[in-house]
Amino acid sequence: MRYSAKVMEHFQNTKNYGKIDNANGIGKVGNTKCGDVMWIYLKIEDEIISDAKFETFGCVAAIATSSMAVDMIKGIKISEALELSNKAVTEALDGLPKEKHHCSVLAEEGIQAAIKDYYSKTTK
Amino acid sequence: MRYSAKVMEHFQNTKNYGKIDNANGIGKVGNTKCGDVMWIYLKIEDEIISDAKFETFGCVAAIATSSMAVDMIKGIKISEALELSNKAVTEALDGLPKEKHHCSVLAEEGIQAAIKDYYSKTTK
Amino acid sequence: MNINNYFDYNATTPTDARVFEAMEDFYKEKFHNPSSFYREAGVVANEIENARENIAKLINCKPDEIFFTGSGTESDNLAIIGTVRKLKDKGNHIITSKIEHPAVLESCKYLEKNGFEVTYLTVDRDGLINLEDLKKAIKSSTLLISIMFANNEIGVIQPIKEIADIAKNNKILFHTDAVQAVGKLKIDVKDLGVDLLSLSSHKIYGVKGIGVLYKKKGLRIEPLIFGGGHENGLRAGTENVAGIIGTGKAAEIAMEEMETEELRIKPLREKIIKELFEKIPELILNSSATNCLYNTINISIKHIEGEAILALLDAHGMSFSSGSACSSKSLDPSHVLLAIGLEHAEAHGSLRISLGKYSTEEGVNKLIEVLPPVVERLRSMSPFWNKG
Amino acid sequence: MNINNYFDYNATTPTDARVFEAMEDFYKEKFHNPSSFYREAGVVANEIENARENIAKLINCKPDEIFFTGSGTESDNLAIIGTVRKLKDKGNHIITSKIEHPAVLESCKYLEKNGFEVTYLTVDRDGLINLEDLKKAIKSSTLLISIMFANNEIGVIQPIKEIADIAKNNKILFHTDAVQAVGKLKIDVKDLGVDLLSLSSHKIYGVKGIGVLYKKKGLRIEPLIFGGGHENGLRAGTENVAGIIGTGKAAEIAMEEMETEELRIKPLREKIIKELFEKIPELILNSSATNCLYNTINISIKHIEGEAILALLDAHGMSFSSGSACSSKSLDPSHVLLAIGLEHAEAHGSLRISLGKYSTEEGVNKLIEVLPPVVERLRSMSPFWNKG
Ligand SMILES: Cc1ncc(COP(=O)(O)O)c(C=O)c1O
Ligand SMILES: Cc1ncc(COP(=O)(O)O)c(C=O)c1O
Repeated sequence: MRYSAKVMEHFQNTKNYGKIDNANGIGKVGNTKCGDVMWIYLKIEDEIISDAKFETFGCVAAIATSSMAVDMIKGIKISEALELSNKAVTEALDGLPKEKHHCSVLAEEGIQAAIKDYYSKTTK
Repeated sequence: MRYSAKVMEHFQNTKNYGKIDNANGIGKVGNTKCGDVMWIYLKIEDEIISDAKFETFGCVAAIATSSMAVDMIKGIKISEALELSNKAVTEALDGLPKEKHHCSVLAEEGIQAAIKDYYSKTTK
Repeated sequence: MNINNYFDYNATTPTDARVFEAMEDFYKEKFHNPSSFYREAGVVANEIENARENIAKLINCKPDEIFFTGSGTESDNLAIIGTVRKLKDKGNHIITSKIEHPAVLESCKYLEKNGFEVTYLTVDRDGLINLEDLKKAIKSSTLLISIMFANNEIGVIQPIKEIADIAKNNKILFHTDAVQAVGKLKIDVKDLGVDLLSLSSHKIYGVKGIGVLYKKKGLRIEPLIFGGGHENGLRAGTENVAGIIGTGKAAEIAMEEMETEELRIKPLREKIIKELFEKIPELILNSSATNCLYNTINISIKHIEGEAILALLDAHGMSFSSGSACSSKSLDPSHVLLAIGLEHAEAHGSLRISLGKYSTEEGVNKLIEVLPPVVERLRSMSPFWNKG
Repeated sequence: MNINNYFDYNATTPTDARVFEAMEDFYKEKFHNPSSFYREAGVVANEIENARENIAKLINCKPDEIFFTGSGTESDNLAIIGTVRKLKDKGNHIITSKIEHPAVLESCKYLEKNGFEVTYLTVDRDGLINLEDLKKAIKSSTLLISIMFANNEIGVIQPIKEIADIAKNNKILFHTDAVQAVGKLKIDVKDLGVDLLSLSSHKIYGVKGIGVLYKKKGLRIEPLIFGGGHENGLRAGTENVAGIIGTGKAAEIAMEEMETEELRIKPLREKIIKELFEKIPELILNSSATNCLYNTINISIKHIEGEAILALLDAHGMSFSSGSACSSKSLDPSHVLLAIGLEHAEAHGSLRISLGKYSTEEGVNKLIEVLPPVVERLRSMSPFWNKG
């Protein structure tokens, strides 16, 4: 199998998916043309990400990276979440096939987009 | 096997080979470049071929056609022997592979050359 | 693995046990080089000719019109590249379709880089080419038409006889990639009037590594591989003897069993379509309802992606393929699904179900049971699915 | 057939029983297409990579420098045609030798018809090329040197490292057809410095229908067959999985057993030469006494013709080959034997004895017993033999 056991584990048993009804930061990245779309929902309280979920249209790697990324930012500070790199996500998944690299980039972008959305809403 | 049973039989059990010491007609045809040389020895008495032998450097088909041709002209009249065609030899051998056609032609030529040799000697 | 759960017969088929049995001795006692002189080699050479005859019977041609290659892909390449190179003084134009296999499309692209011109015909929602388009595409420089018999992804069957007629009327050669059609459909190259036809052993319960090219007698094309005069000078290299023998056996079996297999498989296909469409909302049927291989189903499952579907099915031990980009090596989803007019997202979310000799009711029931919850789970993760 | 009586290992070798065993499951349980998505396909893909690794070890390269093709012939074609087509803007000249296999010679002849220029180096009585001739043949337009490692007919081994050095010094690529050398000689492509090397599975107790091309990393050549991206884009077509697995196993076995086999076979070869020359007058040894494969003997038996010899030996159940025109399909005898300076008649009367894994003392004794009367009988029919 070309995916690591960790990837498959996150793909098959992911639980962080779905909407957050009162999310105050939502990031929408990717496009259907390339086959991967990620929506990241954040609930941020006192600069802390108290809840995070995702909705993903995409392949195994897209779903696993969304799941892992969301897992990694739950309960941490925004400033820390902004520093989460695609590399860190990939490593946490014990690696990704080369041609799936863009999925981890998408997860990073999704989180950044959601945080940006939060700031754009709260600073208004 | 690409040769008929008849060809193999004549190749393996040929007996008409060797020189005839007092041959009065000898035909030498073919060349080593192409890989087939036939020498036909005839002993002719009263226009009848009383004995015939061959020596052949060549492949299975060359040896079998020499053997068969010599067999077919033993004891017959010169005039009849002159009519022996390569086709008749080939048929008597139950056919030859296409690319071995030239061997039967060689046998016909060998006999004609030997008879010509006989005439050139006797008419001198 | 459980063969009941294999739904990817268009990707490859298992070697029939009788085919394996027929080959076995050619790895053991009968290992001789068929070009050699001795008796044992002659036996091997004869067996190759028997295999050739069996394949000739399957498509109704003469044995000396059958040439063995190393794959269906090689047969396609040889037919196309070999033909137009031979005829290059007479023209430079090729007509093919947008939904051909990469073996055809990439051959054409290579030729485009080398001075040839290629027209890629569009297809309709069913995947059918338009015969009027074909006629219009013909130029005085057209050397070859190459249109596949049946498509590997959506199963659409083209009007081969009509295409052959058009080719003949315009004195153009006609090649058909029949890799997916042979062994499933009754094919008579003489009746159809095709000049060149490709098939592949591993799609008809033979073996991987053997393709066949039918080349009409008298037609001269350029080889791709030069050397000893094997295959009547058309494809040099010591023959894959066991593979050829196995392919001959596979052809013989296909002749005998093709019709009863069709009768057995058709209802399984119908059942799958009926039940999936009942149980799963928002499906698109990509395989033609009227001109389709009886073993092939292609659906798009809206709002989710194909590789993810394959992965969850794989976790159930079930094997399928998809036209999603992720299951291939490119970034674009299936060129075939895009050509019949699907949106990118729909093409990414496709599932190909292809049935075959060892497909059973039991396997089909499992598919019908397993797929709906798989779809439901992935849709529940999808931003596009209205969980309303 | 009795394997003791097989003396034609250079024509083909039997599949090793362990190779067959390794392949068997890939016709049965593991039939999946390695390009497919599911687990079972991944297993097959991994096994292919294992096979690649075993072959890489045999010639000391990296696995990603190994490419599978459909025959040794195809590997030769791909190496030569693929290289010069890729480099055609930089030159058009190829250097090879007169004693190459038809796979190389016919590729070159094809290229000559398509704008390339080829120098065919002559060889000496042993079959060796002259390195000074090689240097002189190099032009600014030279793209490729292709010189075989060991000759299939006479077994002569060329100075590959020296040739590679000359190529490198002149910035020319170097391909070697090592079909007869691999599995017999220890080969280290890195140490030798070759850029491309061909081998064939059925010459190393593997299977017919699989060739291998070693292509040095970074070197770009044009494919011959286009389609799906198999073999890293160099050779499209669904992989002959079982054949590849078998070839990997054959390579593994060759690694282990090559040296002991050499020790076992060498004395058999020596015994044959010694005894035949003692028992049969007017023989010519065509295989080099100093630079020859340890399994190959080539003799000319003066005054008689090769096919006739083969036929009588065949009647004893013994299998050999000959350079006679009659045992091939052309009218000329072996181009190799003519190139080393034999007369036509001598070339027609040649016999190749090639030994291998299942050669035994018993078989050798039978050969020594059977050949002299066979020769005597044919000579007794020959006009050139002085029966005096
Ligand atoms: C329609 C079609 N053409 C060509 C091929 C290529 O055949 P092969 O896999 O033998 O190279 C395939 C199968 O992959 C196919 O489905
Ligand atoms: C030296 C040499 N090169 C190339 C080949 C061709 O290999 P294959 O038989 O696999 O096509 C052979 C064997 O026939 C050979 O002996």
